[in-house]
Amino acid sequence: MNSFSGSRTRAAGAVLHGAALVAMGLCWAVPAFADDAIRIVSPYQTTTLDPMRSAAAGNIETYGQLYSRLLRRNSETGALEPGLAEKWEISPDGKTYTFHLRDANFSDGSPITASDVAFSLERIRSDKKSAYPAPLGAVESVTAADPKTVLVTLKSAFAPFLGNAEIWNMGIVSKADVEKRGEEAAFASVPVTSGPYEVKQWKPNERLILEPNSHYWRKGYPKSDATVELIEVASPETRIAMLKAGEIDAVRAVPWAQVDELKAVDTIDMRLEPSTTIYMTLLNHKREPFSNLKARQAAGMAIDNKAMAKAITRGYAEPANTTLPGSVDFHDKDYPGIAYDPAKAKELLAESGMVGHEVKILAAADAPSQQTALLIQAQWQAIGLKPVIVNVDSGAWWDATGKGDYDAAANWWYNETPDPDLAVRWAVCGSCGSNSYNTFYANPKVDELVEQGTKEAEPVKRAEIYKEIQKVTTEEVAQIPLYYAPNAVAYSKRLQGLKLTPRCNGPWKRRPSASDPTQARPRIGACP
Amino acid sequence: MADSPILVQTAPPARIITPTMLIALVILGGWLVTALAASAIAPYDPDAIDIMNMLSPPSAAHWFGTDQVGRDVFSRVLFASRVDLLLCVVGVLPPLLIGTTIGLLSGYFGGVVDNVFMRIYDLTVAFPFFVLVLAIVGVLGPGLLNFILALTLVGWVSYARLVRAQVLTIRESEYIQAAKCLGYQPATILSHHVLPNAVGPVIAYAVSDAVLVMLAGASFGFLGMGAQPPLAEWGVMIADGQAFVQQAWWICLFPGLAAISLGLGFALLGDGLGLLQRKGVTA
Amino acid sequence: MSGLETSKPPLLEVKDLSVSFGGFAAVKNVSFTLQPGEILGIVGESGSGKSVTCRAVMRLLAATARAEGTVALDGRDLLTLSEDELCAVRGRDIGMIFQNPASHLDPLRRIGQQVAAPMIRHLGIGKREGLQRAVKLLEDVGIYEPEKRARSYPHEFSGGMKQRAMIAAAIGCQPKLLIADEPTTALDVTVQARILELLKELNRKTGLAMILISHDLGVVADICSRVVVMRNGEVVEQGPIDDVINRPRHPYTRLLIESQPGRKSYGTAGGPDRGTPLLSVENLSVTFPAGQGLLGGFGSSNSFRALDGVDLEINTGETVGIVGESGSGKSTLARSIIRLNTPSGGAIRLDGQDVGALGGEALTAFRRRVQMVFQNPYDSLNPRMTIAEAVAEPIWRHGIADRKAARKEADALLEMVELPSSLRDRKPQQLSGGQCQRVGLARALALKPQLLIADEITSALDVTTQAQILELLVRLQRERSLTLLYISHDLAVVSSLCQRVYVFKAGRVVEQGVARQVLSAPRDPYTQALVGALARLPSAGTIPLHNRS
Amino acid sequence: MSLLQLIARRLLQLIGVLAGISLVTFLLVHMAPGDPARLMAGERASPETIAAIRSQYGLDLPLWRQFLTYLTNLVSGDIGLSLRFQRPVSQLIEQFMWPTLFLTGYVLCLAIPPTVALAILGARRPGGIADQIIRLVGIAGLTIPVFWLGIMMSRFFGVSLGWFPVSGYGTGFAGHLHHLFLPALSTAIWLVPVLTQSLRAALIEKTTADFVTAARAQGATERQIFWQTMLPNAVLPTLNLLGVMVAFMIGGAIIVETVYAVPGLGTLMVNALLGRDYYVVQGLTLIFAVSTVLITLMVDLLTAFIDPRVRL
Repeated sequence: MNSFSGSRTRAAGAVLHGAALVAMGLCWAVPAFADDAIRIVSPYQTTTLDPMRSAAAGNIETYGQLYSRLLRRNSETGALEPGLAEKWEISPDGKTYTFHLRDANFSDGSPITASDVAFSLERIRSDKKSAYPAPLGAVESVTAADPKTVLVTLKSAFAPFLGNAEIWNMGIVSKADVEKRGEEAAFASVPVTSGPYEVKQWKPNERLILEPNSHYWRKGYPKSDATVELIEVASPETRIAMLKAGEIDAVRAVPWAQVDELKAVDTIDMRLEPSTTIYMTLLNHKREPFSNLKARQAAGMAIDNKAMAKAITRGYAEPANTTLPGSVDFHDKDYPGIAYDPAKAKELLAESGMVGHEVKILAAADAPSQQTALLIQAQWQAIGLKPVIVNVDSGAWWDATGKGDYDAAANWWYNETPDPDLAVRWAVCGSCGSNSYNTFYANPKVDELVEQGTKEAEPVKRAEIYKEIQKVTTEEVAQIPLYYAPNAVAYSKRLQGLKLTPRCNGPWKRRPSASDPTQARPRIGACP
Repeated sequence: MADSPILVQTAPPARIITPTMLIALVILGGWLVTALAASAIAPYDPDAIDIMNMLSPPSAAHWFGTDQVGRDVFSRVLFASRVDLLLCVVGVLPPLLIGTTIGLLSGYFGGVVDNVFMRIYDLTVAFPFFVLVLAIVGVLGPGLLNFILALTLVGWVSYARLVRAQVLTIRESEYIQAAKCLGYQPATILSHHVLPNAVGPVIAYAVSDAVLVMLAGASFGFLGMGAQPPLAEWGVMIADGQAFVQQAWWICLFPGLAAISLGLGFALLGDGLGLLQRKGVTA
Repeated sequence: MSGLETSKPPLLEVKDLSVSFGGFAAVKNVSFTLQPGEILGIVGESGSGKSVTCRAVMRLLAATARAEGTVALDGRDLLTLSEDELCAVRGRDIGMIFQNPASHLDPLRRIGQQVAAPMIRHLGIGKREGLQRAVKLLEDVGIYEPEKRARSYPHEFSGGMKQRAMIAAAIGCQPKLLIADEPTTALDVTVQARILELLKELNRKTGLAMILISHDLGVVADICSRVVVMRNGEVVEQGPIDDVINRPRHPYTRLLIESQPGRKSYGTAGGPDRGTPLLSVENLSVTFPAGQGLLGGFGSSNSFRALDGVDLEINTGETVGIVGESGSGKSTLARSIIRLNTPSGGAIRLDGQDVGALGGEALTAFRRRVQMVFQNPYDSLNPRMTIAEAVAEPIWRHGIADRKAARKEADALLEMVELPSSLRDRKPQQLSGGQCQRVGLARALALKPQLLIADEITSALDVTTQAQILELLVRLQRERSLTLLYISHDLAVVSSLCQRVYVFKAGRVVEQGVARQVLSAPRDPYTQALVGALARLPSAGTIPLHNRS
Repeated sequence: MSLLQLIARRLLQLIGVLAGISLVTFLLVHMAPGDPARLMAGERASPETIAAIRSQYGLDLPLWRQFLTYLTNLVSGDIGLSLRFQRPVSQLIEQFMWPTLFLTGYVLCLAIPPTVALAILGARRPGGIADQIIRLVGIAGLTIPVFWLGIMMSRFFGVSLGWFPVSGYGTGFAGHLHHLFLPALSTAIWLVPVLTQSLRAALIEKTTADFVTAARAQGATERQIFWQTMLPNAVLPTLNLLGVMVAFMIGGAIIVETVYAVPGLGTLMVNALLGRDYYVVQGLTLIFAVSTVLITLMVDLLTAFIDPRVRL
């Protein structure tokens, strides 16, 4: 009660000042920002600073800035390069990885040791609260051989392991700090970090202010001394308006409709960066009509994904031909995909006996989801289904898809690594814990192929395996692939003046971050 | 006595149809005709998607342009009037009926009944409207029907308060005492003597409430909680158009203007009715 | 007329004053003069234009009003003054007090400030001095503890005190003229007498000229030297008070005089029948919870006793009067009899049956036997119903006849109360107050009650109408052999109508007895004060009764 | 004494209201589909992870147990911890409260002077041309959807003309004023007609009040009558309305705050609802209720201060 009365007094003061100033007039310009800050706006929220705790997009972006991993990926070439691990050896049987750590320090100045690495990886692997232990699913144990050496033992040989060790949640945290402050407190506001930045201030739901970590192991990085503000703004309109007004330096997830316009703006560098994102439509295999193969095929053929890609993304996206993202390794570029053939679709639907069946299309409230849902609805209506769009927020979206209480849901996902292992496990594997991305698609043959792909080290053979997976799942219409979209990111050219081009390892140059429905925020977030 | 002080004696003689009322009736009548004849007037099917003709600006072919999936905005604005007019009526009636009943009982009988209702008033009033609607819609799912339900749960309070205040005065009036003295049943007194005299301001309020309902409908359609796609509704159209307002201002502008004009019709009607009501009381 | 009038220039001369609102002429060619030190009465019933005339003098009418003619104060025509000049005259040269002092005082400001305001404004004195003078003035107009009272707000004053405060504010600048618009109408008779006394004294001491507007000829006769009688916006007669009262030339003046309560005895039917009483009230007490503020009844145990051990009897065929000032509990008694109040003690018996214990059929039967007519003619009728519907409703609701027959019966009843059949489909707002009161009577009689309670049924009516209603009441009582309980604040009316009378004060019966005795030889001091306060026309009874239309 | 009684009574009432609101909110948010654990852990989280999080935060307990725990904490003055951010709800509210309060104050500053001016202008000659225009514009103002106005204004003034920032709160007092101008203006445009109508009606009613006639008869000039007599008497209903509106603005800031990306309580509420951050929703609802009751209390006290007839 005390604090409340205090705040009221202050509020009253503010009101009085306001009155005085309003009377004087409102025509002055305020510099939009101080020059020592780089402001990046994204729709995604930071909800936790513990790299183990979340797989949500805003957090992934943040983890990249705060925590170093054993390996890092070269942003130019995409190749894996040494991170905290200066070098590593793989045992001949492919089951033991020995990482040799470089001399590096946490942001509090303490050295990063093997026990920190072991502690961090072990949490990710076995802590119950770990959001995404899958990448370390093959690991049997992580141990610190000496302060500079980490031994990782796998259950069996696992080709993509190194790639997985680079994934966003593999960030190394300080064991001593977590044990000292406790798990919650250590990450509540200012964690000890190992990455290029440390937290200056975190205002949940509003912005995260980062400042360079003076103990970061890559000397000369980050290249700017500027603090970085990750600002959360839900409405794409507002984000663009802020960029145009010069209030911010970079905008993620630029709406397609704005791309052309922004390209024409002198002060803005509008980039379309390749991504592993695939837009697709989930189908619920658990219930009619899409438990029926012919109905799924009909639904797939009814959709003109070339036209949709052109219409929705203004031609910036490629039509998708398989269930996997177009830029993952072993993507089968030659596969013809599902042909657009409404007549055949009608026929197939008639054969399936699902004509006039109601289809519940779940739609999150962002503009692309809405557009996609509407277009799908119209195309399915044309072949004789009875599609109904149901708008939900992300909470309800996950609830409904998780329970299988839907028939179709337009969405998108991306793969964290170029290796397709995690992608297939996520999207089409019925026995990998993801229920094939809540579609409940389950084909034992595919599951078998997924396991083979993991174990196989030979690239040519792996290519065959993943080709087969793509063929089977696309033919069976596990999902309806729509298009492969680049990441549309707009930068203020002011950044170049600061010699912080997007191509260097600046803070904003993380891999295009996850765009998942968790963060695909419904209109309520986007607008008033 | 041109410079004599203001001493308002009497309002100008009451006419049933004042100019503002006339304007109101013309607007409302216009929208009613539009709603009924939407299919005849509209040049396009409001739900027809034209994937190659998205976000095209107003032109001879599309007077109000097309929206993000190539639908004709003009046709959609016309068709949406059906939903919005209906929303105004259906959104007002349930809170009106419930609120009036509760206000009558609460005001007339007083005592425990009144106390219980007063506490519920307090609760509802202190409850942030949006949270309640969001939560209700969250529990029951989005859609117009659930939206109206949520609106009713909140909206009855205004009516109940209004009626209660009226009833508190009316129940002290001598004609109610006379009715009691004549041995009429409480139900008779309430329905034949209290209600007819309490209902005037309520009707006037209800008409202005229709504006608020429409705005709320638009706001919540805007928040994804009103009409479900592809059903054309002005709020939803504005909401969907917001993501494109930089290039395609027409998607937002026209539904907004339509909503304002319908709101104006109701507001003017309510204003006129309120004026009549006040004159009727003092006359 | 005496020669004095012409010898001295008049203080105020109103000449051919006409006021119209839109097309409606509210005042037509009114002329009169007022000499310094004189008290002029303007008498008329509602709608006669007397208030409009005086407001036209002060130019307090709405912008829509058009006033023509001349209103000369000391030779200066007020109608042509500019706004600024007018403000300098108002409150300075002319003071004004109003009918309802409660609504004419600003509820948000202290009495002292309000009394001081005109002096500060006109006399150019400071706030402090203004307040000091205000205290003095309050003392002058008879307010006790003026220092303390000056700090009170209007709502803390009684009606009489408010009027005194108004007077204090009006006379602070020692105006030449005081216009008093119905200054005592809203007040109890004893208070009225004291206020009139105060005005007389002011006139005597300071030579303040006054115009006293009243509907009550008695009041005017009490303090005025000359009188103007108005009707429908015109002056029908004017002259020295004695001439007008004793030798009225205009028939309307005669009607006014003759309608004065107490001028006539109505010789009600049936003498007191000393058998078992029809209605007996035994030791009746009624309490109400104390007034509720924002806090409600938060642990407030002190409740207000509206009736305190009242005993009363009414015999069949009798007319019993109840007299008392506001707050004396007389209406509470009426409401208790018809069960709108729940007594906290004692009993009410009709034919020996406890009324409070009635229920079901017995209650319905009781409702038919006892009916009531209410005070406010408009408020007692449902504004949404035509008068015929209102009268018919009890008949068919009680199953005495079907709706059609009830409608016929209602027509008969309305005829009985002398309402023309052309009015039957009108709603109450379209009728005059007297007509509404007749409807109220007809409705009460629809169930053919034995006992009729009339609660102040004429207090909102003009005197002439009042006389007519009383006439009607008496006739109905005779024709239908009604027992009548007549409640009024007006001792004159009660004594002329009733055989027995109970005098109420603060919830108790202070005196009872045969009406004429109570009136002529009151024993209780309060009754004596009541009787003394009656503003009666001089030399009553000398005027021949005239035909009534 | 009576003042204390009033406050005591209001506090008692507040406790009842808060208890009711807690229960209703609790049931509503818990009944809504969606799982905070899923939303926290993200899309790839395994069912085991979700279960672990649920059990850590006691989300797997029966509802009544959760509510009981919540109530127990509440009684001891603890409104809980945000599930998402692991911060005390009170801290979050403190962070987001200022923009909303600032915006509210700003709106009042923008709305009250024109309200008074317009109401006076209208009431000066009721039915006159100025009055008719004010009345009609007022009616029209009421019918403009705030969110639509927000979108249009931010597009026009913010983007096309670039006069004002279209989002955020800014830094420093001038920054706040600059950033919040459009949001405050859109809200004020909606608020002014509401208040004007109320004040105008009250003023017109008071022009025929007996005490105004009396003041005039005592020689007061029209100016004196207006400022000293009419306005104080007419302002009370509008003051009450204003109280209701301020309470509504604090609780209903969702629309305007989201249109303009103002980091205020409305934004916090939307995000908490979307993230199913139960205790933040609960805490905010309580804050809104408390502010409603407090504002009503302040209005009542002010009313009592102005009007001696109102007994506390």
